[in-house]
Amino acid sequence: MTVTTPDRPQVAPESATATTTYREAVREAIRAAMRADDRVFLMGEDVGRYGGCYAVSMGLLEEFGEERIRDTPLSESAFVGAGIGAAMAGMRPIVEIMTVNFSLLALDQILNTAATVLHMSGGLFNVPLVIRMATGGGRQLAAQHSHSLEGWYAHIPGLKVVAPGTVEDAGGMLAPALTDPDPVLIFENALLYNREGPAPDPERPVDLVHAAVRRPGRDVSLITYGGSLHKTLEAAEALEQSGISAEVIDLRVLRPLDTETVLASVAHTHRVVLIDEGWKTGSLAAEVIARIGERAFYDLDVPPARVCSAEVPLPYAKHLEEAALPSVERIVAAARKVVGGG
Amino acid sequence: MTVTTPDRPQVAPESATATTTYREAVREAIRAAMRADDRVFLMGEDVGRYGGCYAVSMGLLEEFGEERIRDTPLSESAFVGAGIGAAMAGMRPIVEIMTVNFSLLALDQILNTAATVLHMSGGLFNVPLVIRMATGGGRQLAAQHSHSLEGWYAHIPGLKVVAPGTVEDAGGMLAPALTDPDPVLIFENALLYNREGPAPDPERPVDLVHAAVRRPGRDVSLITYGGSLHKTLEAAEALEQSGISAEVIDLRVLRPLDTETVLASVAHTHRVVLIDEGWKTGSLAAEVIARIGERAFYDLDVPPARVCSAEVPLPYAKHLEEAALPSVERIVAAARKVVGGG
Amino acid sequence: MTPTDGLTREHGHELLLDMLRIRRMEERCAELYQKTKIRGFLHLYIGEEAVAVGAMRALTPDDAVVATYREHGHALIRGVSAEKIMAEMYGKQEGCSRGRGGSMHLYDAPTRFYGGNAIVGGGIPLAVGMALADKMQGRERVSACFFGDGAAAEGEFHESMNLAALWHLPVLFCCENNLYGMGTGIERAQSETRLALRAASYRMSAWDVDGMDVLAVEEATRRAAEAVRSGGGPHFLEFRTYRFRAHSMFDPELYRSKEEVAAWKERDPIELFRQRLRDAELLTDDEDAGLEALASDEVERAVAFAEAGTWEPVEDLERFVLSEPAPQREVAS
Amino acid sequence: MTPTDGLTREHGHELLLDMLRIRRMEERCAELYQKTKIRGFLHLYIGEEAVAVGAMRALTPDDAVVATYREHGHALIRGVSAEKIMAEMYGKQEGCSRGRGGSMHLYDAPTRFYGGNAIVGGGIPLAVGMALADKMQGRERVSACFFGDGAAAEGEFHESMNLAALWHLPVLFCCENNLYGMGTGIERAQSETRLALRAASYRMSAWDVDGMDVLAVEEATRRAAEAVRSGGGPHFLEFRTYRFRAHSMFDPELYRSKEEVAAWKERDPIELFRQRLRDAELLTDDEDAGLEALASDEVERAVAFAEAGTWEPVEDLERFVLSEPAPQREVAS
Ligand SMILES: Cc1ncc(C[n+]2csc(CCOP(=O)(O)OP(=O)(O)O)c2C)c(N)n1
Ligand SMILES: Cc1ncc(C[n+]2csc(CCOP(=O)(O)OP(=O)(O)O)c2C)c(N)n1
Ligand SMILES: [Mg+2]
Ligand SMILES: [Mg+2]
Repeated sequence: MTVTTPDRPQVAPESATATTTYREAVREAIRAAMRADDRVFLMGEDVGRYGGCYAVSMGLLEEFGEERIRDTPLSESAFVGAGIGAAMAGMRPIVEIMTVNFSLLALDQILNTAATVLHMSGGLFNVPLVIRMATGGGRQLAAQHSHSLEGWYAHIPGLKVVAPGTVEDAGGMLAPALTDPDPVLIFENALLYNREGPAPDPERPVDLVHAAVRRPGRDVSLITYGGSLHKTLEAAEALEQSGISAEVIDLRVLRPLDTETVLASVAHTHRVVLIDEGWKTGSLAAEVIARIGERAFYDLDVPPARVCSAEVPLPYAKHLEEAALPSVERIVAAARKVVGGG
Repeated sequence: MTVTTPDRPQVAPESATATTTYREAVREAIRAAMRADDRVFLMGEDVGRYGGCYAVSMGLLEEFGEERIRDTPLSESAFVGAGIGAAMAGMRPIVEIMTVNFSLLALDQILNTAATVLHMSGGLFNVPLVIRMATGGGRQLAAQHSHSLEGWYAHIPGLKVVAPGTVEDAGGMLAPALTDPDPVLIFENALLYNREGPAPDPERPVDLVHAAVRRPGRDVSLITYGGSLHKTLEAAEALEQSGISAEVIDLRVLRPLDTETVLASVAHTHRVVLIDEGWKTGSLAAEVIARIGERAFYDLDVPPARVCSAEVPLPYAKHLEEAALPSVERIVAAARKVVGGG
Repeated sequence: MTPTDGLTREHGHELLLDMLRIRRMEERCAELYQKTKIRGFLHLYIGEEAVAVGAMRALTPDDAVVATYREHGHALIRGVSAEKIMAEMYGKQEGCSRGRGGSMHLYDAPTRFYGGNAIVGGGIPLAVGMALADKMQGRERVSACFFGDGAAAEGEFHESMNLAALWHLPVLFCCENNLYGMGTGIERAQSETRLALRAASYRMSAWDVDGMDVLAVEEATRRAAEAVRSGGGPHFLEFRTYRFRAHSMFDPELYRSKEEVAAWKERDPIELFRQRLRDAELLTDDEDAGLEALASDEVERAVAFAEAGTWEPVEDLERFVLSEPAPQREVAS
Repeated sequence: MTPTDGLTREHGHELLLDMLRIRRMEERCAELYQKTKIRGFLHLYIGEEAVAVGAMRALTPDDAVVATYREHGHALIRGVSAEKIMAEMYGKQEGCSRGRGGSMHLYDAPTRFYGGNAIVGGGIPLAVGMALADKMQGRERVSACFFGDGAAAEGEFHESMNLAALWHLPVLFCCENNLYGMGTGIERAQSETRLALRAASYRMSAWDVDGMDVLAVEEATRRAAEAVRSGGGPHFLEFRTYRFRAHSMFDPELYRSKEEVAAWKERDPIELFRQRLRDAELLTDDEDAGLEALASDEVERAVAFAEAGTWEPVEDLERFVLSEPAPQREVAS
């Protein structure tokens, strides 16, 4: 898998780095950051003795101790707020929230403080905070553990929002997030933790600016991020079989959006399907369509299409949950329809 | 001002009812509901002795007493959650949250419980709860009191979201919200409280289904809601002067969206400007554009345009705040540009 | 230990049977999880059965129960059938939540069982609101709310405690202090670990109870529930108990020692109570075997029912997001 | 009343002057609000001056201060100039927050003044985090957090208290109990109205202080701050005080009686202290007039500065949403 941006050649040489898992890549990135900078620490529920609810931080307590791998009580608002305060006082906290649904308990701190302090203080105080959380469905965890709200968070000025979809990005995005002077939210789709892929390559650092063209193509642009990236790539493979060349764009950075990469793709495919695990109404997919409408209206030959989650709190039953989420079949069908003339 | 929907004739006769203020209309609607049904009560911070932070409930304590006009401690999550519980146990609570920014403290209860219980219980328990809150900027209250998040709330399945823009709707939407079996969020733009207009007419009850064509027009559809409605109507007047006939659609119900009314308008104007006090990225305006793109692509002659709030936590200084919010001038300019060919 | 004097044979058998019903059902759930019949998160209550069994007996059918994601036992003893519970965990439409909720979201209208809340602390304000409804309507009902020691750190706990105490609402707070919130021991989560003492700081009657002693639980809950019902305001019970199994099915239990677990297992509420019934000559071998058989039969019937259950049609996916024209609404009474 | 024995003339004058500085500045703010020079919400601190004045003296320049929307006094005494404060309220770019914050969001980097938080309770976790940073970096600093009685009902208060006590963090909680949260009296908001007692339930040292007695405030804060600084863990001070004016400029004050307000005004912290200085022969008429003149002059200079201030160019609207290439970041020390 190659990362390309408008700034760089379309196809980068496949690097020979080892493969690892998404989980491991995040863990190594945390480890490296903590070794490099003693202001960095990890704080959240069960990140220490338990090893993290998704085992991301397993083993870090042993290396860094209780002060820096800091288990918190069940107090989402206070420990996120404490992360903000610690960041303002010179630390570089990584705050882990177990699951995106629980982050709603801390949304006051995230929106009303982290995202606004720099502005309210006229530029005096920035908040160099990183918040990581698991997101997404597909594990039959039902309506209080499964949502995909990263696109929704991307509405909030003052935040940066990223959704690593590959192992490389999972590992590579933490370092730039930690050096970013502003709050960065990293959404890790929980279904990806076991996924294997090339490990992050220090020679190819990622930025928090550019979308990535994951697969070049001519006939249709499939634009996606996070948990839907691999489904989309699979769909692109399937389309290839039937002679449709799909370009796959991984947005990666949900705020600020890299509109240029999107527009460049649409300019040569003239057809677009958005794939987004968020609920359809008010999805990030809608925003991308709006931007294409505003800025590339005449490039588009047929109506844009969206493959999003059904507008239901996710159900437990497997067949219902599957039906609610974007699937390879639905992506293929949408792309075919769009290529067939919309 | 007339309310029309696709189901009804385009121009309803101007009724002869008295005028009143938006604030008064909400108050009278609460009063009427409380007289009619002893399960209805009002609960929130300072709704009682203080009379409501925007004086909406002034005088109600005297009529209904402390049990039913219930002052709460500063505990947004618990009193919203208690509203949910009371609704599930047979009451018809109206919960007031002072300002939309504070509602983030209760978002866990709103999204993870109110919006999901019906689904998680397989249809067993519905939540007939009404939550009212003030929203919007323009009063120099700065970044923790001024946002316009109603369009953002419209992302959440399981909720109904309404934004009365007229005095009639302010008064008329409470009754259907209270008889609705599901949670309804009513967003009252705080700048509207002093606005005068025709009082709600019992002969013309409003529903929580239809958008309203507030002004018919031929050349461009101006689609808006809530706090931007009157600016948009003013802009339409100004456009009229220069020979541009603008149709003004008031979405009114932000979830579920009345897409048909929007599409019907676009089908005859072929041009569209969205006016939305929310931040632009991920705005409800984006969703409307996406729906038009998906379903009325060939109706649109030129790129759609958006007039939204600048993507900043709202600043205090008047000139900056004004520059951040949609204005009549910006709406007029956008409409002219669209009519001029985009 | 509460003395068994005055305990009738029948009562003793019922308590033992109820604890066995939970234990056997959950042991079976664990197996079914391995067989991937049950999926998602599964939180077992094994070790804590005395709490749900003792506490539920003090409630009347009119009362409301709000529980957590570790609520199989509460649902079962409250009167939700094992069949419906098991079918729910299978994701079948015959389940008590139609298969939409799963293990963490059991619901039941006739028994006023309001979940199944998987946001830690999220159910507590609901119980406050139900109690408020009762108070406003002049109904003498109790709203009982179960939650863990970990939940007591959440803001929603604090706000709810204050609200209930301030408004003198008929809420019974049942805190299941099993010493851990997931992998975090209470002494690493609470600055004051005596939760009853914390509760008392809201000017609420509060006391702690041996949660491994089903009779103690029953007696304490009865006392508290009666006080609540008769207008005594909210009460708080801290049940000291212990979870014998992992937090969920994915937990390697790195945070506690085998010795600690073994020591608590010595106080298995079922074994303790069984022994006391025997010591008091209230239980024979045959009776014991009979109770075990009843519990096992119920589980088998439940599994058979779940196996025979059907999948809700995919076309119905978008149902129950908003109410349907004639909603099944709980009747206010 | 704390005895004035041992109080030096200079110290006494400084305290009186500081209280006068707040009072006169805010009286002027109220006028300017009527003249629409100041807009938005304006919350006056009049009546509560002894708290900020006494408490700030116990802090060192290194310490951090987090306050609320009722923070003009805290900012001024902490060392933010009246000019910058006034310009901020005018919305001028010479204001301490460049005119972007207004009355509710005063900020200042050199004095470590972190707002200016207008979400009730929202600032409390920040102070906890700052204290955590200090503890982790081995710095002997105090993070002082001011908030009202109303805030104590918020979940964020509870979570923060627990966290600070559990982690033994150097936070000084300064609760300004003025008996009302907007129009809601404390007895209608808190089941336990003795907030120091509530705080103690987190196993945190806590005591209450006469917030109308500037010497008592200073002494208590000094004691508490020293304990915090020297590793004694978080401390909680409940300052009993009273707001003489309306909650904000829009408040008809229906919720309290004129008599109640009048009775409290008898305990005006400025008048009380002035009288005590006179009784102790530490203040002459001339000196008093001199202090008043100093306070008035400062206000006039501030108003002139604000009037002369300039508007930030509209083109800069979107600045300070994200940091600029070379951000003015607080240096960790
Ligand atoms: C708000 C929230 N935060 C975190 C979680 C993840 N989580 C599920 S159960 C649990 C432990 C809760 O501990 P406790 O309240 O003591 O209940 P127990 O599991 O011991 O019965 C955690 C952290 C959650 N479900 N909700
Ligand atoms: C979370 C939140 N809820 C409500 C408000 C509105 N509000 C502003 S000040 C205030 C009263 C706060 O009372 P208290 O904490 O006692 O402080 P005081 O104003 O008395 O100094 C309220 C309700 C708010 N700003 N934030
Ligand atoms: Mg526990
Ligand atoms: Mg107060």
